[in-house]
Amino acid sequence: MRVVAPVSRTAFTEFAEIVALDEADFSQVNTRSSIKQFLFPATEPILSYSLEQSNVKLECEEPPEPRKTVIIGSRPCDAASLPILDKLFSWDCEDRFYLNRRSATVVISIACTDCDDCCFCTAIGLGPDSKQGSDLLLVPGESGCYNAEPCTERGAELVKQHEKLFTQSAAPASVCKAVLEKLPKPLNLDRIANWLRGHFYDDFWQAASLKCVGCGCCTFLCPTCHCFDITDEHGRYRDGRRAGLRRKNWDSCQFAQFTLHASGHNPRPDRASRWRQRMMHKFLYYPERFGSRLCTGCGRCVRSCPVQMDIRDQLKAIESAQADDDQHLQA
Amino acid sequence: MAEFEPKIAAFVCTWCTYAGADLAGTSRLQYASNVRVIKLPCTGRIDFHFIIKAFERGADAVLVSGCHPGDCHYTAGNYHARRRWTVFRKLLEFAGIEPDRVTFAWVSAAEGAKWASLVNEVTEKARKLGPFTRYQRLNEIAEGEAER
Amino acid sequence: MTTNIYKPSLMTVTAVTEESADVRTLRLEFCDARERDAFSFRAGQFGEFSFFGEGECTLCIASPPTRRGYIECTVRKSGRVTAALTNAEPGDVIGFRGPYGNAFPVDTWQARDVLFIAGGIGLAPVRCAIWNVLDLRHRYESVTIIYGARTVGDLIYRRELEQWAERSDVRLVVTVDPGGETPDWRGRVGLVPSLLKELSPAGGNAAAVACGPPIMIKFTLFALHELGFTPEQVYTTLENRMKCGLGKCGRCNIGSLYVCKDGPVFTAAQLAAMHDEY
Amino acid sequence: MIDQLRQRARELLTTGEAACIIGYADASVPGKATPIVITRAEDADRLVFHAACCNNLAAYLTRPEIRKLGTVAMVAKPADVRAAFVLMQENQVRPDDVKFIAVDVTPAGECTLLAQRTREELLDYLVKNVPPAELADDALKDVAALEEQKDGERWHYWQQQFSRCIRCYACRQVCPLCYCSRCVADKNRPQWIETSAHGRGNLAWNITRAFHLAGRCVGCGECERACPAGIPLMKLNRKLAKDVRDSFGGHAAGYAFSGEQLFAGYSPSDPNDFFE
Repeated sequence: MRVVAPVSRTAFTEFAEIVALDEADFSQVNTRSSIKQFLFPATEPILSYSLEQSNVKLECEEPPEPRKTVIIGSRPCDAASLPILDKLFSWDCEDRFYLNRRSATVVISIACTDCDDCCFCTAIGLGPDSKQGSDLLLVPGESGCYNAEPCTERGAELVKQHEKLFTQSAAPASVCKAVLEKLPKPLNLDRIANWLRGHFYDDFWQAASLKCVGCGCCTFLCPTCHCFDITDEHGRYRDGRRAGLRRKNWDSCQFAQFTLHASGHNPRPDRASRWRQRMMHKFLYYPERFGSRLCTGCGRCVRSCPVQMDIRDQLKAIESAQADDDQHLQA
Repeated sequence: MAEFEPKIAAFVCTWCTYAGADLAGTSRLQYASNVRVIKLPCTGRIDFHFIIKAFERGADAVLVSGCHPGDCHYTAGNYHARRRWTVFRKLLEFAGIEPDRVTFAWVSAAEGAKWASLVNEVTEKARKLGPFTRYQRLNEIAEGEAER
Repeated sequence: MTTNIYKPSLMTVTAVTEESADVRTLRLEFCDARERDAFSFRAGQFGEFSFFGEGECTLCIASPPTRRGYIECTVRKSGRVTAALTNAEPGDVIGFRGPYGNAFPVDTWQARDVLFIAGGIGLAPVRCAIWNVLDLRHRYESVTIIYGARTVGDLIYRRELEQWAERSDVRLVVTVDPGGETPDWRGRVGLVPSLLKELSPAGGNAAAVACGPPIMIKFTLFALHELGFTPEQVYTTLENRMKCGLGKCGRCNIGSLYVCKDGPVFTAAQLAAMHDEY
Repeated sequence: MIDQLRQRARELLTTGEAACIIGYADASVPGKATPIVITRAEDADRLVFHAACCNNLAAYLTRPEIRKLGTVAMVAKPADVRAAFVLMQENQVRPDDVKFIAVDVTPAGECTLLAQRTREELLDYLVKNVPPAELADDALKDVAALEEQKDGERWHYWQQQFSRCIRCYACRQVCPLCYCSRCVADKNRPQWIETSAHGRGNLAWNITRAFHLAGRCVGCGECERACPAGIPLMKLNRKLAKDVRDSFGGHAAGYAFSGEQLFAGYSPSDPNDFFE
């Protein structure tokens, strides 16, 4: 079993495996990258093969036995991404690479008592103590204790197994109140979806994406972005046979080659169409298809964007554009 | 235990060094058999990716060789290459690759004997360094052997 | 039973047909007899074909489901995987995942006229449907095939074009773009949409399949509309870039539709409702 | 200073000397700045310049979306001017297509608008007043410290750094000199650089990125700042800048807007001592 927690071993805080609890740093607002890496790693083998001319052998054909994992100290916005990803990886046919890890992972989140300039969970309908995706939510109490709220059967089971670590307490005063005041107001996400539905062709996208440099920072750090590539990598010879791996790697809709056809034709040939895809996928397509938005308001795309693109500003602009349209309609 | 036999990739230009190696062969010079020769039109064509790829494919050392300065079949290919390698070899060293893993040499078509002794020397250097375990470790992880 | 949805079946290349300078058709048979027997598909479906060490590429199954025991794919050399596939030789073993996606509703075309229109390598998915219909010829009314390519050298399935030309129950018209003809070319010269208008097949009780380069499709759809075909009567297949074929990898979408799951076959009516991202 | 800058921007737009201004605006996140492209004189008031204006705006000069707009005037710090010069030297940008609104920060930390406008004036300014930041003694200290370590320690150090790379290519995308329309990392025939974010692929990528900038990097530090994994990319860039300086007559990139790029040329007297 491995335990994963936020650690501050370098200049910034990241999730990493720990062996002792004092390695963990629960004091930070959030980690640089999200917990998705433990369920959907940046690169993973999905098949290995070896060949000698036309003699092909498939090896390691099955998803690996996942390591039992406890993620402790994830923020509610990270935990909330998991039920969203579950839908994609289990609809129609099951991606057991993700799902096996998912069922071997226990998520213990810690509610937020602080936020930074980039957090916006409340704008997206979540909050500093949301329970989505957590098995157990720890809400910091006043005396340095945590109030544990089991959110799933697995969480309840966990509490039962470790009864002696817990004591009964009265419902604590919400410590998240202070942070709530600093977080933004909820956006009207239906209104945003309505605008998106009607504005596929709109000058907005060109203006909104003009400063985008087209890196994959926002998508790779996003806890809900899940697009991937499948690629073969030849390795060295093993016992006279050429060995290699087929891998599943993170990919980004912001890369020009993401949709490039073999013919050279690209249905999304410019920054504007690629940025539009990101916004549409998050706030229109995925909700239409799977019933949830591809955003938890963790703020990583804002925090880490090399050119300070701010998805919140764009959502606000879209929301008010639709509000104007609605008003116009009523009048 | 048998002595470690390093695998060495040699990227050579066809006009000088390859001809020199040929001469070594026709002159029946004996030298280490650890080198796999990859012939290129010119040293100017030997991209630094070749060196990295050689390590990725399991080479313990790399030898890069072509015409002496001033003797390039294409006038200046080797001069261009030399300028790049001046910097590239230091970058590799900075990244933690022992400088003796990559050897640069000028070997003309007439220098069969130099080729033979160069190969022996490079092989000896590589043998002394031992297997390139640092890179092999990367290879094992990338090829999934760490999990297997 | 594997739980790895990305695991391909191994297939042996049993024949390679050179279609044109850079296009080959591979005939493939499952290495595993049980897989062969369990396999079935419908016309219009596609698969992920892989050459180990080079990767996977998305191709339609070009042979008809009415012919069992093998499948065929037609591939044009254009990238890393397709280059490897076009260089494959009989005896080589490649990977195949599929069948994926929806299909041409060939059953609903029974007792109707069927019109096939294809351009260039777009004949590959259409060929699957053509043979499907021809192998069950009695179920359908008239069968018309209009096929065009840029040059004579770009025409694929030439032997089959000859077979179709000889059949009395098929009307076949083959054309090449102006300038693409050779001195001994005896077919037509002209663009597919204009030829279509000239032939003016009746739209009343017909189904039409049109596949080819985007520009040809665009004008063919206009022409069909003028001839009285309703958008619901016209089918095409889209080929957005895909990796998984399973609705996971997230790159083939047009709006909230996944071409790999909701397509690749779409009616012109569906196409008209889509954004221009294909 | 900011009034002068905005005035200059307005002038350029109203006279038609420039079709757009690439500059900085205050970002939505307090204390941060963001690149902005303006095409109307009345928007000039949105331009700012302060210590948080870090992006190298020369990165936009080669973007198709920006080129379409016409002649560009860019708010340019010394590093941005140097990058634009390298772009001119490499024939990626036509000198006449770029106007400079040059700015600098005095040693006391004061932002100033430079009087120099033409590339000749700016070159003169750079040569006289702006030594290459990437070659400053202070900046080279950590390079030297790493050089002094054993190769095994350096290997370990870089492996730890590169292991965090997620291949988002932010380093490449923000770099004004990574302008290839199709990067070698995106090519697969052959696949020189594995796309997977494992140690082997990451080493190949990071070595390639650094080496492709050898003799060209202007030391703006954007790659390192953009890296979401916190990899000290500038340490590689500085090392290369230093080696290039020492091996090739004190060369520093971006102090010329014409002539031959370092690795496009050669000299018979280049170092030869490492050849057997």
